[in-house]
Amino acid sequence: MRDGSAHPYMANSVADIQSEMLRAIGADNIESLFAQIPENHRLKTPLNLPPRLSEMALRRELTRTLAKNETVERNLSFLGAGLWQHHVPAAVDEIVRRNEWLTSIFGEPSSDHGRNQAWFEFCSQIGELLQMDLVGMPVRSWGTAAGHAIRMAARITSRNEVVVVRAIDPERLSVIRNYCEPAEMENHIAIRMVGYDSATGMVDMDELKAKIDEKVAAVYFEVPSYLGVIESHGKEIAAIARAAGAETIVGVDPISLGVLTAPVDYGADIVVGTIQTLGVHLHAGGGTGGFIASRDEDRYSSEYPTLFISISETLQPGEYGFGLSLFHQSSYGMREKGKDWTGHSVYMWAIAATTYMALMGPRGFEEVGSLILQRAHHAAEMLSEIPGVDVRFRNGVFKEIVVNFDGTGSSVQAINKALRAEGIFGGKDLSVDFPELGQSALYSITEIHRLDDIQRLARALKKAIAK
Amino acid sequence: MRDGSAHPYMANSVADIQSEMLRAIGADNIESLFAQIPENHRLKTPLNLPPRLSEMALRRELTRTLAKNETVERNLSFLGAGLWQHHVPAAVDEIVRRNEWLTSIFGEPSSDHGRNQAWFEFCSQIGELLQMDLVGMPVRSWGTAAGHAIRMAARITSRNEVVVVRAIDPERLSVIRNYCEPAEMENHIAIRMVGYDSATGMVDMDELKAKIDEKVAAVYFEVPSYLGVIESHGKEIAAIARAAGAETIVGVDPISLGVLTAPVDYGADIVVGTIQTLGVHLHAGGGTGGFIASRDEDRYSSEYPTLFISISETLQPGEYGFGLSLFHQSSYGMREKGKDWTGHSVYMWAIAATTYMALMGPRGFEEVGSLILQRAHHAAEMLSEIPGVDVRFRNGVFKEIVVNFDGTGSSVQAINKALRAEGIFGGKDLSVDFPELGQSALYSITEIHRLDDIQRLARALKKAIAK
Amino acid sequence: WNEPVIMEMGHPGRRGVLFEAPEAAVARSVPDPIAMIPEGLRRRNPPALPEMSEPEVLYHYLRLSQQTLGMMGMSIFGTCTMKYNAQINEALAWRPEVTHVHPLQHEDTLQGALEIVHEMDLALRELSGMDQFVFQAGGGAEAAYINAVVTRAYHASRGELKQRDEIITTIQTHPSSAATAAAAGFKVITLMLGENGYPTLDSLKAALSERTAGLMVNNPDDMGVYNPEIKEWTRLVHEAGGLCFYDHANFNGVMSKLRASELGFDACMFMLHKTFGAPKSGVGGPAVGAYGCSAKLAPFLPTPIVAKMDERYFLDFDRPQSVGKIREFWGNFQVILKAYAWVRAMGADGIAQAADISVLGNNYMEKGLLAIRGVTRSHPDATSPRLEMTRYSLEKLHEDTGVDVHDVLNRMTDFGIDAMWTSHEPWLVPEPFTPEAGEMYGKEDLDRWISVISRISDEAYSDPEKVKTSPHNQSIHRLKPGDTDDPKLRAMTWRAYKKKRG
Amino acid sequence: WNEPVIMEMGHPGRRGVLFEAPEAAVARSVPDPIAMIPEGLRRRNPPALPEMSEPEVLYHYLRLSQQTLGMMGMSIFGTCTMKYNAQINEALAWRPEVTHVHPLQHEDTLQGALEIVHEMDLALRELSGMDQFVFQAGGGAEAAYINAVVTRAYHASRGELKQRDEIITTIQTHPSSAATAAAAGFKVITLMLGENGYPTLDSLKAALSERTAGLMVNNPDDMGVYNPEIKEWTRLVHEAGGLCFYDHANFNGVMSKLRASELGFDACMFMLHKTFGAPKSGVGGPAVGAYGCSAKLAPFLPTPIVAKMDERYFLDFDRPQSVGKIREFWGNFQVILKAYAWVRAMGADGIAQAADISVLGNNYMEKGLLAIRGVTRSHPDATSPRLEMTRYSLEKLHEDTGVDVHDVLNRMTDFGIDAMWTSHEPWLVPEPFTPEAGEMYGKEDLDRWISVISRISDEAYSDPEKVKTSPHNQSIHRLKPGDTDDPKLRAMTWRAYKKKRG
Repeated sequence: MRDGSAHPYMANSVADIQSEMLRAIGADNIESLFAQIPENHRLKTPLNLPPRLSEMALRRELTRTLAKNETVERNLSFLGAGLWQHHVPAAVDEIVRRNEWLTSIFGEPSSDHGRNQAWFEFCSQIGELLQMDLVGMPVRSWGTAAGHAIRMAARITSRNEVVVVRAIDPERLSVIRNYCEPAEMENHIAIRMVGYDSATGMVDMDELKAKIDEKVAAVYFEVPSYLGVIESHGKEIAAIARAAGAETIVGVDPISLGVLTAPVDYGADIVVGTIQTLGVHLHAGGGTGGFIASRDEDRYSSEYPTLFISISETLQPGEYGFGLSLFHQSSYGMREKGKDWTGHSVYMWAIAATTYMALMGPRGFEEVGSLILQRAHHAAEMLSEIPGVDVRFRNGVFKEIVVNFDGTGSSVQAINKALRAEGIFGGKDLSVDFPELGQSALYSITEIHRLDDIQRLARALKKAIAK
Repeated sequence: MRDGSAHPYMANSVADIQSEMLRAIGADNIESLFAQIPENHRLKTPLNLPPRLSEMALRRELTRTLAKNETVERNLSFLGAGLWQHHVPAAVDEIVRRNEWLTSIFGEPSSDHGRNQAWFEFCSQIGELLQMDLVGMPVRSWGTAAGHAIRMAARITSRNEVVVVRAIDPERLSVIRNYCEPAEMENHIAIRMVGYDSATGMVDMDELKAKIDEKVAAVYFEVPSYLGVIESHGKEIAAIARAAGAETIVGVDPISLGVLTAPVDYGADIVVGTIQTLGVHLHAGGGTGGFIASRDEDRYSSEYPTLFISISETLQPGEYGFGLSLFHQSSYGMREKGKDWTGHSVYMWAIAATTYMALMGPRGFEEVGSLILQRAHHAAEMLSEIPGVDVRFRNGVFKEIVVNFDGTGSSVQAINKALRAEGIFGGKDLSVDFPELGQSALYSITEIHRLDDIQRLARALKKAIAK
Repeated sequence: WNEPVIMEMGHPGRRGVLFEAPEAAVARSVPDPIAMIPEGLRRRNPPALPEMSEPEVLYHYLRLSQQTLGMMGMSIFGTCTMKYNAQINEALAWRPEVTHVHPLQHEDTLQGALEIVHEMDLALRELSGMDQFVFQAGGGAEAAYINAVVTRAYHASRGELKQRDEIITTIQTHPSSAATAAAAGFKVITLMLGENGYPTLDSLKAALSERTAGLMVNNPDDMGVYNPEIKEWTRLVHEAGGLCFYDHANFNGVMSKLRASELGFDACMFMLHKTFGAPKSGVGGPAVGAYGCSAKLAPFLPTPIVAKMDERYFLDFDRPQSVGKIREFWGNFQVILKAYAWVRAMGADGIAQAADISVLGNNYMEKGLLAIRGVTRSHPDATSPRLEMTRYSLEKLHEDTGVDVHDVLNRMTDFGIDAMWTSHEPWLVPEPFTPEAGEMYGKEDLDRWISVISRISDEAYSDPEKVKTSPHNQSIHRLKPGDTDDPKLRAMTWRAYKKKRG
Repeated sequence: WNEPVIMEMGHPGRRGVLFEAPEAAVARSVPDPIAMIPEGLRRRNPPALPEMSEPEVLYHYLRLSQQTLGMMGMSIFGTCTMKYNAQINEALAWRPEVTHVHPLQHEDTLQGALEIVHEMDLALRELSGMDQFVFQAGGGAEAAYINAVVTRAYHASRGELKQRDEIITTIQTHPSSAATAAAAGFKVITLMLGENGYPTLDSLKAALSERTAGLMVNNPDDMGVYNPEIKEWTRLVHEAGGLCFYDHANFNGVMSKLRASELGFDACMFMLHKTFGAPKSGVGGPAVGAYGCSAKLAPFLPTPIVAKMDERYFLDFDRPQSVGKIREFWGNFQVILKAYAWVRAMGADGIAQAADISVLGNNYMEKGLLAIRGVTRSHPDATSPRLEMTRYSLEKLHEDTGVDVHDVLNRMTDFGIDAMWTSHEPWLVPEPFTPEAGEMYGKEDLDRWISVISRISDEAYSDPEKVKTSPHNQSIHRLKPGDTDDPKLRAMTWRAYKKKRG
């Protein structure tokens, strides 16, 4: 860069403007404005950062660096496991990229009107998918949502244990563990794990019954489960929990809710899940986002850590607006006395998700759900025809299938390496986290996987196994 | 697609809405509304078009098709010749893509206010670069602009011959020819070509003098010329033209005007040129666009074929707005009596260009101009060091250099093929259109070509030649 | 708020874009770039452009974009076929595989682009029955000019150009046909309308002669009137030795219903930025007038043609009878891409349905509009349903209340409905207006549009001042009448404004 | 205009997205997908979502975006460091190489992303003196929680967690420090301010004990007050066996001036969506709280760490003492990318200049604001210049005129200036407000901001009703007081609204 040039991001990086401002203040130089910072607090060695780049150079450098990434657009990917490749309508991207909300901050309900309304519409549409009246503003991930929901249940019930099913994303479980304080601490929440039936992948009901007692604040399970299985004991689990005075927390992937019934129908008290599947790209993990919902009762609403947007009348008859609700109980309002904490989340994805849900409508959700069911079951059938390959838990899976390679003598790692050479990203390796499943991988099949994709995968797998 | 689904682009593609509308009209069916069209006018065979695709399928199919294009982003390109690769600030793309103006049509000055203002600012900034007061809304290309300008001159002078320099883009010349009616027609405009000096690339002044007489409506030449040369006889040419009662039309690339003087300074009456270099990408040719400008005198303004946007006061004191000016003289106002014709042009690129010029400011134009001069002359030096390679017209080029390979025994075609294998797009082959230049290619060097790019080109050329 | 003109903004020294100084080796090689410029050609006075930071420029134009109503409200501007610009098409068109491609690249590196152009050509051939399309024209008018140029070349090739110097058109054909024919050197004969709303066959016969070079006509016209004798027209023109060009600007109401070739036309033109869903950007473009013709005329088409051989696409420049170039390069590819994506997203059934819905919507609106006090229709005696538009008149309203069509246009924008189309010149119908429902908007939107006209009619009869002083809710008020055309006041640049008003 | 809630829009049968039916082979294999769902789990009642066409949805949200003022006007919201979101960063972040990448891909296919994360890590190390950064936290508060969790793990590893259950913070430290410490199981001790505007050393000493787990503090605070004894603080906390965490939420005024490690901190947190130029989206995110710490604490960091070996980048999961995951995957990569691009576009000099300009701007504004009737400053006796913000009070204005700070906020938006920040709870200063000039806006914008406050002050003293009934120019009026918190009226979904109000 030419020395002395003003910087394009800083309108006042012009010497004579600065002089004028200093004159107005009556200061000799800018340095004198830092008088509060003692000399011995100041930087010991000057900043050593890479050289400053013009936009032209920046574009070139970062475009080249990014080109070292391989994409799921140019490759055929079967990775899911918490973040899924679904079709994102272009209108969603167009909306979510609008500069207006990109750069806004909290103003007044009148100046934030459009954004607040969009957020309210997000909550409203999630509410319809879930058949629940109370939906908080999004939290940072499904695991975060589950962690908060468990803490909510602990506060509601004044109990300090929670039952969690074993067939859960190990990353999500780790997040939950970090939300439950360690044993050394006074408010420690102990986690009781419940296994799954090795044949069906569903919750081991005997173990569940044995683990639920009056110390348990909540049971947490997912439909579909991490292993793709559509858990069919929901009603029974909720009944057992209710009998023990515990809350039932269900985790769902909302893209399934055009074909799967809402968790409230089988007794869920609190529902959590992802919002990424509702129109958000992968963003290398940056698409992650979660929600918390429940019945609209004080028992629940008074324990949410999230912000809320409520519809409201305005001073003008017949007009409505939208404003924050229950703000006082958040950590912004009560500091350490607030409900857990709040802060930056993924509200931009609420904009994406509301656009997505409105575009989809009831029929869109039904069609995409049916298509995923068809594609996943068809893929399961095709892959299990490959000698040595076994697809587990085939009765009633949604979009993830557990593909076992024990019969091939190959490891998932070796197979995935061979697939990669063919431009295919194989499923997530389960062999470390779920040793009981042997050499298995979790293949995610969504509406985007066409017949020829599955055929291509099958051919590549056969070739990989033959090696 | 599922049969009977409504189409996402058509809100009324729902059967019961259509029935309701038909009921309101009192028609039995839609077919009856086509009663004006006689039966024997109707389609003889049904439409046979490729199957309809969902957005998901469309994205997949077209993404894959487009992937068969090689880009100048992943390759190193030296193609210019009328469409150049310059740095386009990201803010320009952000602005030009805004849905608001993408989908607007002519409304009222009050409802089109923002767009009209942006267009006026485009004309105003072009005016500053050119030091001219009258700038029309953009036309479809530089060649189009030149063609119209020549016709304007013919009408102004009531003469029917034009002198055009030989060192011109053959595509642009062909456009100009199509704007000058053929000899069979009453208003035929004859083109007299003037050669260039084989040593300097500049206009052959003796030939020019010989060709200009009182039949000539205008002289048209370019600075820099198609071959990159900064023509230095401008003042002299304009003086000769003026003496003969002819108009001087100059073609310019406005990105040069931070370092090159405005054509009006050496006597131009009408100035034309491209607007693509002002913040518009290549778009495989879709970035093309042109302008026409002149002094603000009736003699000129009354002959423009373009639309104009004028600033105006509104009915509210102190407020200004923007509206069409001189509309009546256009073909919209006067049909075949209008000045040539108007119609869809490239006004969206006026939005890009106005954003670009405002971002650049005077210093930006000076810097980019200097940088291009430096890079082009440096590249000329580096390439001419390669044995057998000769760079022609090295004194005073802007961003195009003529690289001659006669000494290598290779053809441009063969060299470009070898370069392509290295991910380099060599310069445009001049050997057919300019046989007098032998095996020469027109290499475009802009601010984006870094030292390492030129070094890479030089290495690849050496290798190609050695073959 | 009042957004200043950018020429008034900024501060000396501010920068919006920076460039690195060249590398040392480059600077050593060319230490003083200005010295490379011949003495007299160096810029002495820097251009008086604004000096602004990047966000200052960005937000200025973001604000201006917000001050553009367009389809942010509702806009059914007749003759322009306001249509949804699908966002997937925009997303695809802004990929680097489109933006960062040079049209002079070797064909091997352009196979994706050429494939799309060729496929679009095939789709248009199917829709029109023509044998070859070119996409070089940057709009409909330029495609009309191609027709004029091709017509010249055709007759010249037969030695008849000197003799055939007349192009026949009709008063309701778009002005660009008349204008491009004239610009190409032809004399223009314009047929006026008969009592059925289209010119009589007799008027055509009277115009035909051995001087006839061709016919340039649209059908339906922009009053929604279809000429049912058009097959007889093309027969007669051919008989006289002329060529027939079909301006398909009003294709939306007849697409999938008829083919240009089957009606006897030699050539036609489609506006991809209109009928085919690509954005038109305020009658602005970039746009594409796709020009197609029969095999007889194909040799004269501009070069290059995109062709296919052995699964490979190439640019065919080897066309000795070609007229050459009408515009540099081979067309606004991004617009072709968007139009092709539209064709694929619609399919044959979708295109047929769009025509149906457009015509249904227009007739539905007609029912509602004609019920409004002060609104009448052109050619009230021609009782067949109009196609995708209807030409109305506010003559009665104007006579009764003094409120004219421009007052109504201005007042409409107060309700978030952008100004509708009036009519091309000349106004055969007084105080004309021409909505075109199109297929995009839902019934409730059409109802809203009608109800706004109805409300404005009520206002005109009860409180005409309110309409005449509108708009009341836009960024600015009406322009002072006459300012933009008064040579002493009009200013097309800030420079001129400062001189004339400063 | 009044944009309806989307739940009221649409028409049964309309579609916004379609999907092809599956291929024949798939349909044959699974003819009835619903049959794959266990009986009781099939959806019986379709969700009551709107049924709309694609353009209906698109334009609805485009209109809502236009009804969001934000930076379309001017916004200098204190504590949030309103900063230019460079458009090049957005353009890069929406390339398929970012949007279409899965975080569980093999490292070989992620080298570009990992390189950028690693380079960002190095840049933050340089700015802070820390030894390792992680980007897993989706915001500043979550990064504070990481600190609490790491603090737990550190003391647990030494067998001291049971004993060390107290976190010390200050009343002017962001509430998220107190809240996350409490949520992690710690007891929170909050130090109040001394007369110089920061807590006294004695109050810290009184709070320290063998129960001290750590200190969580910012500096400067969000009144622009810097604690000059902070080195002594970190020394004392370490002496007591605690860890020191530096919340760098207010980094803008001190960046390039000091390093967390050199002040004695063990860990710190940067908000990439704020100080580093990535968008914050209405305190919304996606965001990144980059958490960095010394080598002593690094073993406890969440996994994975992005590391480099032999020019290859990899995800290091092999960290036995790690606390595991705070959030799934390894961070909001697109935000890291934008922040890294900002660092590269600024360079060390640019960052230093940004701090200078921010502090200059704040002091310039202070001069103007304190000259306005009714405006005072917190701690008026602390005369050193404040850093990048100043806490003001409208107590006087309120007493004199009855106009409170919320009235002023509302009125400001009428001038295209979005509401400014007041203060975190509790309001130590009555009727507080806190603008933060930042480095983006030019002097004339700052002058405009001051002049708007000045004008509102004039209005308050002359026509207070005008201020109290504002806004007058926004999409809607003020909400009815109390509606959004009244359990009988508040409704967080349309379902609830219909039940409570329908």
